[in-house]
Amino acid sequence: MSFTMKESLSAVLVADDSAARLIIWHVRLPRILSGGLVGSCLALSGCILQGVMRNYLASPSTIGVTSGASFVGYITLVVFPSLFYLLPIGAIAGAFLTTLIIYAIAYEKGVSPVKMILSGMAIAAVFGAFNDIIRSFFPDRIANATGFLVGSLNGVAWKNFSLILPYALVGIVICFFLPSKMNVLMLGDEMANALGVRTERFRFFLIVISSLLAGAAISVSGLINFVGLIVPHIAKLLIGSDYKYLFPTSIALGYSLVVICDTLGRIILPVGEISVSIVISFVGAPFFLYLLRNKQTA
Amino acid sequence: MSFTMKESLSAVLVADDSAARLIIWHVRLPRILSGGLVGSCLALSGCILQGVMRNYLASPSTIGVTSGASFVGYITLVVFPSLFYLLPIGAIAGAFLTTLIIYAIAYEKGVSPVKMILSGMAIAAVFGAFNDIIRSFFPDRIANATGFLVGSLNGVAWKNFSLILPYALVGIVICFFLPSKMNVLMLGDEMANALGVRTERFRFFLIVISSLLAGAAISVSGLINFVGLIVPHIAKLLIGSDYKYLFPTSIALGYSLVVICDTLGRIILPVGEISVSIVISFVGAPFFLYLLRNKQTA
Amino acid sequence: MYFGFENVSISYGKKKIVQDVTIDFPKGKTTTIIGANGCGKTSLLKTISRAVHPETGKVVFNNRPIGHYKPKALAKKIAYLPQIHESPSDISVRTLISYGRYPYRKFGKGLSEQDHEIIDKTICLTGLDHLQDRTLNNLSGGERQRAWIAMTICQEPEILILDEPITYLDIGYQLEVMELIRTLGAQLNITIIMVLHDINLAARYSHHILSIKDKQIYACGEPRHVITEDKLLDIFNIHSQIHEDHRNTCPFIIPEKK
Amino acid sequence: MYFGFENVSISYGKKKIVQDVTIDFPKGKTTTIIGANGCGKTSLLKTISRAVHPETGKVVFNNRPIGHYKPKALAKKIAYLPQIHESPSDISVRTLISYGRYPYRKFGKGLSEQDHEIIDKTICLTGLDHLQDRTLNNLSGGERQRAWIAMTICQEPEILILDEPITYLDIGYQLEVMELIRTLGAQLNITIIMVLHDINLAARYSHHILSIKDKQIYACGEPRHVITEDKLLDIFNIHSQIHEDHRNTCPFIIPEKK
Amino acid sequence: DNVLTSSQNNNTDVVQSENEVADVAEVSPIKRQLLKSADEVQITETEVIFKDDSGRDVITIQKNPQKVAVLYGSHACLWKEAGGDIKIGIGGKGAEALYKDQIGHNFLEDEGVVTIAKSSSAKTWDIEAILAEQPDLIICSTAMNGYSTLSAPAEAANIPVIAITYSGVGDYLKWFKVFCNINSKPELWDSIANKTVDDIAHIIESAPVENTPKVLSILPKTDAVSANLAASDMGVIIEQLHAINVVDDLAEDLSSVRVDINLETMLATNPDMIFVQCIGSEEEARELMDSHFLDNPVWNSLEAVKNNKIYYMPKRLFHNRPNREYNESYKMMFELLYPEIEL
Ligand SMILES: Nc1ncnc2c1ncn2[C@@H]1O[C@H](COP(=O)(O)OP(=O)(O)OP(=O)(O)O)[C@@H](O)[C@H]1O
Ligand SMILES: Nc1ncnc2c1ncn2[C@@H]1O[C@H](COP(=O)(O)OP(=O)(O)OP(=O)(O)O)[C@@H](O)[C@H]1O
Ligand SMILES: [Mg+2]
Ligand SMILES: [Mg+2]
Repeated sequence: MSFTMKESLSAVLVADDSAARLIIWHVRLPRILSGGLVGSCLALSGCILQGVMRNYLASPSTIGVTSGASFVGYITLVVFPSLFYLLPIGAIAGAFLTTLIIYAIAYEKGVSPVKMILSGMAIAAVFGAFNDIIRSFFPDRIANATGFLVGSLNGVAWKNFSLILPYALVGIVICFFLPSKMNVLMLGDEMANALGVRTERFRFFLIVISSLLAGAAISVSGLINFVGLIVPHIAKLLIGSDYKYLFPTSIALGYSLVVICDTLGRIILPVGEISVSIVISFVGAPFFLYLLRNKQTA
Repeated sequence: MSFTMKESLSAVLVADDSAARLIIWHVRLPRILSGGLVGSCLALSGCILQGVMRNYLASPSTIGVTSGASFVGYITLVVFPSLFYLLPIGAIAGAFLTTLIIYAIAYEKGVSPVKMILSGMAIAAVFGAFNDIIRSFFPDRIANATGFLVGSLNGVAWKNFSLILPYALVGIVICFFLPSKMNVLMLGDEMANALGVRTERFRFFLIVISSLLAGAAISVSGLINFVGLIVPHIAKLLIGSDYKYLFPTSIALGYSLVVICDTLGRIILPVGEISVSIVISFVGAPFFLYLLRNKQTA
Repeated sequence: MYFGFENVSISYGKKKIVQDVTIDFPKGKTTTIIGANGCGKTSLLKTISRAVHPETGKVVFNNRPIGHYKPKALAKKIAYLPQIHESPSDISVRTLISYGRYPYRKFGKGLSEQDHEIIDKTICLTGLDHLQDRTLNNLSGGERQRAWIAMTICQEPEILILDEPITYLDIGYQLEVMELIRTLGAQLNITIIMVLHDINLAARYSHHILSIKDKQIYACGEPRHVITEDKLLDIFNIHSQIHEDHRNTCPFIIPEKK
Repeated sequence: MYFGFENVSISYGKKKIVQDVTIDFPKGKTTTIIGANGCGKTSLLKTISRAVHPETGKVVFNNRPIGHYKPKALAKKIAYLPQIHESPSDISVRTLISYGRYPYRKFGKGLSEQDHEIIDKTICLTGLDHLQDRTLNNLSGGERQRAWIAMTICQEPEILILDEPITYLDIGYQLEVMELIRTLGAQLNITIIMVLHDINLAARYSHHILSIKDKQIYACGEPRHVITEDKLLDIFNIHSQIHEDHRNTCPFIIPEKK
Repeated sequence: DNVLTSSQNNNTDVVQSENEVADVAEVSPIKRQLLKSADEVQITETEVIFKDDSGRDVITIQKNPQKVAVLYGSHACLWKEAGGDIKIGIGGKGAEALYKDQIGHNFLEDEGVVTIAKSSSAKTWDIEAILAEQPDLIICSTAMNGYSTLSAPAEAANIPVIAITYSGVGDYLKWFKVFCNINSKPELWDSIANKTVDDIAHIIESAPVENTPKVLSILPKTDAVSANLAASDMGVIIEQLHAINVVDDLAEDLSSVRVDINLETMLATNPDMIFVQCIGSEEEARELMDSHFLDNPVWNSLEAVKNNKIYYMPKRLFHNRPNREYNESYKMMFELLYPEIEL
């Protein structure tokens, strides 16, 4: 449906019963706003993790956050379907708890990123297996829940926006206050320690933050893994690895990529829509490949 | 079902119509033999890739091989369901073609492992999106193909064995002839060049081999991602990073892990069975975590 | 004690590296640690950056164990350049140097006017003017090493700890770095502690030389007292001709095989 | 031409590093390349290992461009130790050294009796006996460097190329490595080409010294002819006292700041 | 016994051909259409010849198998309805509920059927257990890798396999005909299927062609709501009853069964009625709908919602294959669409 500029403006400002108000205010606006924030949170989460883990393949899914969130999501949906309204909180809690478990496993006089990522992969496999088991044993119900695996912003409303907003604000705070500390961390633990960073504590803080960011995003949109992995790389290819620029670029790119792709997915079919995660893969991947081929990599 | 020693022996040697012959010769034996080889091929593939890519997260799925194979598998099952018998060849071809595409993208005066893995992730995302699209638009037919995503050895027959055998033999040849070359490659390209290895050519060879190994395994069992990622790490934790020992250990561990887990999955339930990929996650992941916690990592 | 080790022992697993070492580094002086490969020089310095935890004993600064200081407060006083350091490849020399100002940054504030001045001064001091906008991966080994040294100097420390700082440098820059260190030491009264393998430069630019052998401090004192034929034989298992460098008023040696 | 560069130019992107360099390294002699940081020493050597492709010109061995040889055949003749090398952390010193035998391996065969003998001999020569079963990540920087040198020696090359081989070594081992190199050169008639920053060791252990400046070969010849006050001023921008080391019959220098 | 069977067979063949002759004369095009697939099945004295969904050209199955394995819940119900006996089957909550619902009892327990898995997914079958029972016919679904998993071992053991994909009443009629004839009970086909076909044809014929309601049929999932298009089971019924499926016009070029849709489209098309397909219980479907639309002003502004015309369609008739109750599905839909018309 398309509206004139005037209709749109009045839809945002005036709370009447018009179709424009209904659609623009209640459907489109929360969707665009929360979708963008989902993108920003995922991109920021991936950006932080790739730095902290010193591995360009790190992303929320590599440290098990995604699988923790989706596992709790599954359990909620399949075993206690009447508690569906707890899903968002469940996903965030799942992400957070998984992170703590993995941290505990990998910890031993400081945490080694290698161990942490590998533990994350192992835990993810276990959760994945649980999900598979659930799927085999509750095949009917789970048909409901498979949607969780393909991220989509359909039906996202103001309540989702208010759920993700605080996390997005945290992200902005990080953007403003942490780049220099992050840059210093990239010089290696010894150098960073010598410059006054409590590396162990800072790393823990970052991991927790990024798991919360990812958990919040997943709870709103389901899995859009690709954003957390690829957006930080695109940002890096575009503006280099100084976090002063890398954080804001990732956030902005994550925001716009999700909003643009979601809009495409909404209008591309005559009826119905294509999930944002699918469109992102089709749009983002070739763009990324183009950059990768034509720019120097780190 | 259990058989006496004598029954089993005669089942293997005498081609009669007995139940023992039917079950042991036609069902169990090909399943155990091919299952083991699937494990070996995946483990070897992962082991090679982790070395060549210099990334401990590399595995057949990181360079897009898995998604290439499963994409072709999907297409076969969904668009030309009557050609399902071409699936194994399709999966191998898909794995191989994807590898070539990614190689071409990442190539530019020699291939950079970073670029290659990142391209692999991007291509994997595109294929994954295609698969999602297919899943949304042919939901009924796809019920055929979802099974592909949870690896299982149920129904594996002699024809599958003869499909994977040549690849397994290639693996053995690699085990015997390449460890020293591989070790030298690990010293870095410059050093390896100076020692007489044509690094670029050797790396291409290894990548192709490992994609074929993974493709063959996937075509028999569907996705058992975890083996390719975790077995090489377990092997490394157990015996260090000298490929003279690492190759055979990976192959042996891959073989036994799959056979043991498949057997467990077959007998653990009073009725029915659990897919090998699920059992592997439950058995392999904790074992891996235990090792990770109690041994020094590379 | 101004700054030093108090009864420090270090082990890796069961392997003892140094045992019960006590050193008080004299304030405002340059002390060079020498010793054979693997004798534990780097390990000792790593206890200062807390990359290695001493088995017993402690590192003391101004009579308090360094663990009692806030990390940033300590980082304003003590700068440390490890022997081997990783670098993000695509940042510019200037950016790397600016990281030295990290301990001075206020939460949420960027670099101040003053920070930029100090960075400029350091770049000038270390002769990196023409390289300041190049990224690290485009530099030669020696150029990169100078950028790192510049970063630590930029920290304006009271104590500067350098582990083999002139590795990879050509002789011109070696001399320049040593001169720089001497200047900093003399003008700003900075206490300098470094590890060097070049005995001649050590003798010429240090107030004190400290040598380690068999898990212990073997000798410690003015260059003239440590750089003797006997002692060098003990420490490095080499003979040597010891001459006098009259111009620089210090001994210099020509090492000879056994 | 036995071995050397023929009209080699190297650039990175638009940046010219060396231009039209021709060098013929004399057979069986030791040639040391000196020059300021970033003058292109490493880049030149990298054209030999084909890590860098010359823009024009070629590297020649026995009158044929090295590209015409099979890589393994070349590896039996020319060994090369890069300035910076990565190491898998958990292999033992002995294993690392054994990799030097790679070019000699027959397809599918393990190490021969003879290979093991050569490895033992090399370990003995390089004084690594007590470290041979330790893994690389447990070694000090200097110990590790020696293991790498041992590996190249194990290659039994006719030409040995070393880029700053004594970086990280203590003076005892520096001397030992240089003596080893001299012995290898003299006894086995190996042609040695290396980059050193230590002018004194270069003067003492080289037959020829080659210096690079401004993209060109600046001076080339016997140490006595290259190591002069004027030339050092030109190359490194330092003054120097040049003395005579009578015992080793070579010049030695004491560098002085400008 | 044998003699009796064969004479019955003869009998059927005659009846059949008579039927066919009669069909040509008087059967309406609607009925013709419904019976299209079923008519392709050939029946001889001892065999039933047809095409299944495994990709094989044709398959020929001997009549009167003694030991049959049916590895998919709704196929099992259809087999039972066609007078067959099951010796090997699958259990699990979903399947058992289906058996109770459609056959009236859980025959697994009641008849001592060997259960080889708790779901229809081939990943969880115990192939050894199936073969060990040495069945002489296996019926499975092409879904969940059923056929591809089973084909090789069954071939080795010389057991014929029928692989089925079925949706819609046409498929029902085809498979019911195949099953009845394999079981040598063509009279069941006559009595049950003919009634179903007649009923459905009658219902379709009774549907008005003009001024029919605009409807939307949806399937709520956890994070999205899909609209059933013309190709879906419910979409077919809606179309045959001449109601206007509001998404069909928009989706002419889409060959898929359903698409995710958003509130914007719902508001734009503003259907008169909304049918909700329930995967699980109605309870669960209501919860899901609430999770999407509770207190949503856009939803509440829809005509169908304002007029309270949201219908939760019973799982039995509109999600599972209702088999012989297909006429009930049509009937229920008809009554909802055209409450003013008496059938
Ligand atoms: N990959 C590269 N890309 C661009 N420029 C490079 C690259 N590698 C080296 N350089 C530049 O080329 C020049 C020569 O570098 P090279 O490493 O050959 O110097 P060098 O003589 O070995 O110096 P050092 O004594 O410090 O080792 C330097 O200025 C360096 O900045
Ligand atoms: N992480 C470690 N684990 C076990 N042993 C270690 C570790 N790090 C160093 N060592 C050993 O401890 C000893 C001291 O090492 P250290 O690096 O302190 O020596 P160093 O005096 O700095 O030597 P160099 O002059 O070569 O730099 C060496 O024998 C080394 O092998
Ligand atoms: Mg050291
Ligand atoms: Mg160099």
